[in-house]
Amino acid sequence: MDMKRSYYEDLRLFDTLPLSLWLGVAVLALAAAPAVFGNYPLYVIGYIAINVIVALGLNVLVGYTGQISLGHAGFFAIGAYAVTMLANAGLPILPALLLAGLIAAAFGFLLGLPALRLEGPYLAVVTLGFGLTVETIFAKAAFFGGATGPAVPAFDLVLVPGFSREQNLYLLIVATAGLSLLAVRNLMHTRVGRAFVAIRDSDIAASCAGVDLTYYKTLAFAVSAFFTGLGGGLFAFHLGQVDPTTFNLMLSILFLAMVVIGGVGSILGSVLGAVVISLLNLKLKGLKMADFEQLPLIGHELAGFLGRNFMETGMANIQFIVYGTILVLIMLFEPLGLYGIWIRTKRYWRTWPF
Amino acid sequence: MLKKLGNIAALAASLWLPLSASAAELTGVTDTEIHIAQWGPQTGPAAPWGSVARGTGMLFQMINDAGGIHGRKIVYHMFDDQYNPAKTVAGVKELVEKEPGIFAIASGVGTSPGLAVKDYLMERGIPWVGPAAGSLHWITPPQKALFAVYPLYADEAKLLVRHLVEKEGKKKIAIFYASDEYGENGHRGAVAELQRLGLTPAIEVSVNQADRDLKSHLLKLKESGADAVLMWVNPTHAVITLKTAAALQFSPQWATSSTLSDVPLMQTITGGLWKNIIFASFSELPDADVPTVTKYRAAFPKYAQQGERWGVFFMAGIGFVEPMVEGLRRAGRNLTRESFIAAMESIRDYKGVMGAISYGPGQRQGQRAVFLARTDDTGTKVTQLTPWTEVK
Amino acid sequence: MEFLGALPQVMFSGIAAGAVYALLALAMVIIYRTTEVLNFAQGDMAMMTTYVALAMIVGSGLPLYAAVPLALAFAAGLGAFAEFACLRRAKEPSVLGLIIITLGIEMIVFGFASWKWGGEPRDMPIPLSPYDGITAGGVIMSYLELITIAVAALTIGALFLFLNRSKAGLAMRATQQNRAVARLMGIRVRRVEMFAWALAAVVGGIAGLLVGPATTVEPYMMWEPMMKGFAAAVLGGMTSLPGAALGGAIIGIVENLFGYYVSTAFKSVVPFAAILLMLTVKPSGLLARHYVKKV
Amino acid sequence: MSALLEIDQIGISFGGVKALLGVSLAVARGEVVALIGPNGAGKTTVFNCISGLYHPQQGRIVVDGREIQGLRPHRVAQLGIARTFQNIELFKHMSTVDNLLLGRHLHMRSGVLAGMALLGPYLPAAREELRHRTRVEEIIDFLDLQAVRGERVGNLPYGTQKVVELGRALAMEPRVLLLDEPAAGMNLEEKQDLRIWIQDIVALFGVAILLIEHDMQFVGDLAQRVVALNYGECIAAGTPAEVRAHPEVLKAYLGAEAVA
Amino acid sequence: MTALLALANVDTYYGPIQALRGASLAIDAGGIVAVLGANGAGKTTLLKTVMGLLDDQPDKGSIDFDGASIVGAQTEEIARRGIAYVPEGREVFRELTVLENLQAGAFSRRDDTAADLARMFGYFPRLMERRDQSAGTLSGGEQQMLAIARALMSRPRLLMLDEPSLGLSPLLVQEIFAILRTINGDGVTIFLVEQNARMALSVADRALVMEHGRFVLDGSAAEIAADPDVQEFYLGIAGEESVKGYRRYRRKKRWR
Repeated sequence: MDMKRSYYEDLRLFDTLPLSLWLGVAVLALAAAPAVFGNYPLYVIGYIAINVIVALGLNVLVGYTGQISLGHAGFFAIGAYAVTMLANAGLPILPALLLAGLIAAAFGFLLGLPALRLEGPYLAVVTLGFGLTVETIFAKAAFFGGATGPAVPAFDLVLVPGFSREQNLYLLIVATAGLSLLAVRNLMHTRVGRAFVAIRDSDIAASCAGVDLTYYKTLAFAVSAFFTGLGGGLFAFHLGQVDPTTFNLMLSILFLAMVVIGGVGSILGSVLGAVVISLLNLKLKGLKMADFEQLPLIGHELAGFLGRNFMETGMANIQFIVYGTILVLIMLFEPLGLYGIWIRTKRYWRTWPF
Repeated sequence: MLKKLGNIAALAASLWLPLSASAAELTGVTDTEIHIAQWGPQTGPAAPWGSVARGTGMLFQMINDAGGIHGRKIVYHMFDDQYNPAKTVAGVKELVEKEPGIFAIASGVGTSPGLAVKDYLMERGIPWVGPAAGSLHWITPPQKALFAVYPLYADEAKLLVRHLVEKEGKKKIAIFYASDEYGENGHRGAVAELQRLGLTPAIEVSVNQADRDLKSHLLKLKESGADAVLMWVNPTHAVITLKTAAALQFSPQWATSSTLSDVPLMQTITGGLWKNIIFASFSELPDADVPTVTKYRAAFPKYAQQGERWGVFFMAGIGFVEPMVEGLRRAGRNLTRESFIAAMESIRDYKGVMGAISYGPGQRQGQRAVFLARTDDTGTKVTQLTPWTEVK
Repeated sequence: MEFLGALPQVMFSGIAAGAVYALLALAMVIIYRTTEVLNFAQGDMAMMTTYVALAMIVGSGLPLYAAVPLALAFAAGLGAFAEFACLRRAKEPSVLGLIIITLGIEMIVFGFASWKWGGEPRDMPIPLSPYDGITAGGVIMSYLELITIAVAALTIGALFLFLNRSKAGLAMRATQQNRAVARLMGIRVRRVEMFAWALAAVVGGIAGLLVGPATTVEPYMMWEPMMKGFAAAVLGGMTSLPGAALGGAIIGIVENLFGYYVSTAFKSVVPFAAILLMLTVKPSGLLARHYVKKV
Repeated sequence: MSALLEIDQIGISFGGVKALLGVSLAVARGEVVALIGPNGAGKTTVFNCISGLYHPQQGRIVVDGREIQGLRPHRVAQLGIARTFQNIELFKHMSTVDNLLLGRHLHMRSGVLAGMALLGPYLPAAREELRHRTRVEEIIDFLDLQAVRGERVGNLPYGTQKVVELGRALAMEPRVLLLDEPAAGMNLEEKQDLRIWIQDIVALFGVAILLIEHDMQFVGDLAQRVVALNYGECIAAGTPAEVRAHPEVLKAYLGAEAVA
Repeated sequence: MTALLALANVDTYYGPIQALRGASLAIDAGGIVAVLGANGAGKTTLLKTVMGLLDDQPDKGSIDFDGASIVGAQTEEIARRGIAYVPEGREVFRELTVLENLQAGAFSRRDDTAADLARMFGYFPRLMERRDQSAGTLSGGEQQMLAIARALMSRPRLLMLDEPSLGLSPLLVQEIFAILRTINGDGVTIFLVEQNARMALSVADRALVMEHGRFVLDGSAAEIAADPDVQEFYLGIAGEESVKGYRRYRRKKRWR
């Protein structure tokens, strides 16, 4: 098993050859996508990639440092608004994005201060309040464009000459997601990330080992907010709109669900969680009466029963039932989330067919 | 092992990402079909507005049953976006880029979802008729392919204020508005009109979307001594407003927008408090005995899904799209987006269930007129206060 | 003078609103104390209860006094079922995992109610005119508000007595503190937990039945009260029943004072600012003890 | 002899309950001092005061001439004070190596940006990681932890966890080592291993060790001096034999059995 | 006569680790039985297995209490059949008062508990003084007393204790063991698990030694105390102990 020849191999990104190969294939496929796909798949991948960035950021806080946040939509909004307003003020897009992340990080730092002594439900309420406050302030202040938000400037960054705006934007989003993945993964393997995890497991021991709790807890908030803000900034261009009501509690909960469903404290989990929740979000559709009619044997009876007892106009709501059931089932059968399923699948394949 | 995983991954990918490399122009028109799309929230908090999109569906069904338009049936792609712009964009892009594409967008509920796809549609020249929101965004600046029907919220507010001051003799008018685009537009229009009349609002109170406890709002309105309140909120807030006002024994003259013009609904959900309300209406009343309305009302039981209600929003879903159908008819058998837009521009004073609608080169706001009406003391009978009126 | 003239009225309005928050806070506290689950489905379970009552009144023509107990019985069943079918099945649950499970339950309940009854708002008929009330010292108090406050107070009192005086209450408190040891005492903790969920669903359901007539009945009717209830529970300390009641009242009063005297625009977020301030002083909430981990 | 760690008349009370009343003791470089006393006597409280978890209301704590009472724990750690805990406070979800590397936290420098940028073995953060990894491996060899190097420590047996905790404290390269019941729950064999290690640590690194322990034999074998506490007060101090024979100690702690 | 508690070939797993390997044991009503063993020998697992506190365990084997199998029964049902268990580390209900703790102990009973309360306060007068104090404020020794009294409130026929001496000063340990004697005299069978072998042997009638999940010695307390291995490994009775210990250490190093 342990065939490593130097300690660096523990730090290396891809510890096995097949993994490196597969990651290479994935990178190539993502890079080639704009040449092959139309706008819509690029939009979906972009949406997923943005959520991957946010899930990574939130996982730094929730998974690795063990703090809960019900207010990350707030950082997401700050990122989106900051990018929009900076770009409107004439800043080029890349510096605007970076700056937006940093502004979000600054707010993360501020929120981290009162959060220092809080945990569990207490922290949940404070972060919840933060998210709502951000949403309300953006919606109310004329400076921020009021109820419809400021107009988002056209995305004019050209990464590959000859590509359309959508293709360039796609590349920027996916590249940012890739870099974020690397950055978070590396961070977690070095001194700062270790301190985050240590705080989660035992803050007392960490502080007695020289970890400054105040600094690292607020730092975790700031790092988490940075990535979330970055995601928000990309989202502003991706959707072409910043509407304050988009950044509501539901969005914060969605982010949290990504992290938990994916697997708390796991990089791969963040990716899987973001992919699954994003796809559920975009792809889940309600059923129609005809879908029931088509069922063999019981179809007609069932449709009749449903017609008598339920609103046909409300049938689209079945998607909520499906969504909720999926969340419950994943958590019931795999508390480690999709990451846990992944581990098991890997184990299963390794010993297959025995 | 890796191969198997790879296969699974490829399979999964193919499910979600249908290869649509064909960059050929998809127009959504075939020899026998015209593909038309609409989004509308069928689930979530905004679900009550979803009946607009279902109303459109009934209109198309009726047209198809009557033989379609110039030999083509309308294929209606309605999807649920939950009033979430990210989903609206995904749904529209998917439909537009999938064979055989989308010819035009019918209606589409909400300012925010509409704004999210507006540029995308306009860049591709995809016609869009009758967005279901009375927003200025659709016509500033006018877009070649975007034809608005819904009268501006601000115009409704102006008419109501004018009526309150000039006909009802009200002096102190308070404005109670939702803090969204709809509320802000109504608020702005009302303030402008009051200013024109040399008045200032007695008080301006905004209400957040999520609030369900409106006691302090109502106390403020009451304390202002207003004798009339312009109420620019959604139906739920209207109910809470009236119930809270009753509890506080506050009874001004209420005046409200076409969004709340569904009298039977409002009467039911307020528990009978929808009395003596002045409201603006952008369409004929659903129970009006005019031929444009009765033909749909008669057809309703046959086409509507179980659980549907013949109300203003459902009917508006018909009304917003009637001009599009008219445009399709005028464009003739040789249907292209160009010919359709030209046909739309030729529409003058078209009268369906909405007010009169006219377009022209450079004119994209089809309907400007609304009328005012009032419920009686029992809340069941409606009397029209003004004829169809345009704000000049 | 005129400025403060409305103060009693605003305070009364705040207490009436706070009564509902207090009930929802209590429901959350009951479940959190017993099973350490933050139940985000509480609000929608209450919504469902309200719809059931409405369906019995409007659909089946039952009188209110029959429909309400039946609806509450349904709530108890719903709560117990949620515990039995979902929460209990969780293997090695993490706090966050449990939260996600309750969110899943919330979605299922929301979807089911919207499917069954549609998204349009409805009216909850009660044999009480919204205009009726009494005026005392310039404060207008509607009967509905008075009933709301009275019902909340009675519920809180009864719960308090139940938990502190009855054997079942003792079992609940013991389970809350140490589940494994409670089992060693012969306490059937699974029943206790199921009972806690049922009890919480009933208390939340009462809140729903009080919110319904004052507003509208619709699928998302409890989202906002629920959020405030959660805030109230935390304000009071998350494990303390009197704390939850107090927290509810404070939040109701604070937001009404702010809404009336300052601005309605930020009314709904002001309680959170108040909580933030309070928690920086007392990180465990008003009436709960703060346990510092010992090493 | 000047002591490396000196505690001078510290006192602390919690909500009116006096936990410590003027406790004094001193530990010199290369010395092992044991703190004994019945449960609730305030032994762990003394440790918590030293490591900055509690801030004594009276008295001084001096390390190498510098007063440290009132400093926060990570500042205390920076001054070279490491500790273990009575009920094991390991980072359960991290591997043994990572636990020990966290012990190197103070000696490392790389921050967020350097950490994120770790790409090849030549970037500063990676170089630093590798350097400290070498140090950690030395400790792993010393404490015989090779077999559990990559295990999550939460899955290790109790006795091994105690050793990992000792390793983490050692990784900090402390000048003063505080051990809170290091032998509790260990069998005789493990206790003997532990004793040898502690003796080696003193001999090799010249640290000052302050130790809380109930096992009087263990204490007698290791400690040069013993301080006995009862109800927050020093009741005896001296060599293990002296303290064991002290009448106050017998009365409060060892009871009649030991007298017999 | 059937034994009060009988285990036969019990296997218990903690995840992948087997903690009990075919443990068999029979306890007759009446006496005090002590199990000695090093940390990790499986003593606590033994008690937890009996109480049904480990999910899906025991993996194999039978456990009978008073002639009826209790394998697979819920912990609370086992408790209701008459086994009381005082877990390691006391685990009182910290936020309940002393009196409420005792009432919780009597939860499964429907009859009047006043007499038993009086009896407990007789055993432990200090609890009487603190009856309205919350249990978290008690000292370690008082908490241990409360835990024992609470367990006795259910009128068990078998009282199982896990390390009652853990973390207590020798003086308190003596006090508590003396009370255990009294309780045993009042008719409660006691089964205890201890690392403090000397103390346990001084009070027990019968003792067993556990190593690696199975019993290796069984006999009267006196026999066990006289066993040379027990003397060396558990009682630490040996001259020049340090030197001997050092030798053992070297030997161990070599053999590994």
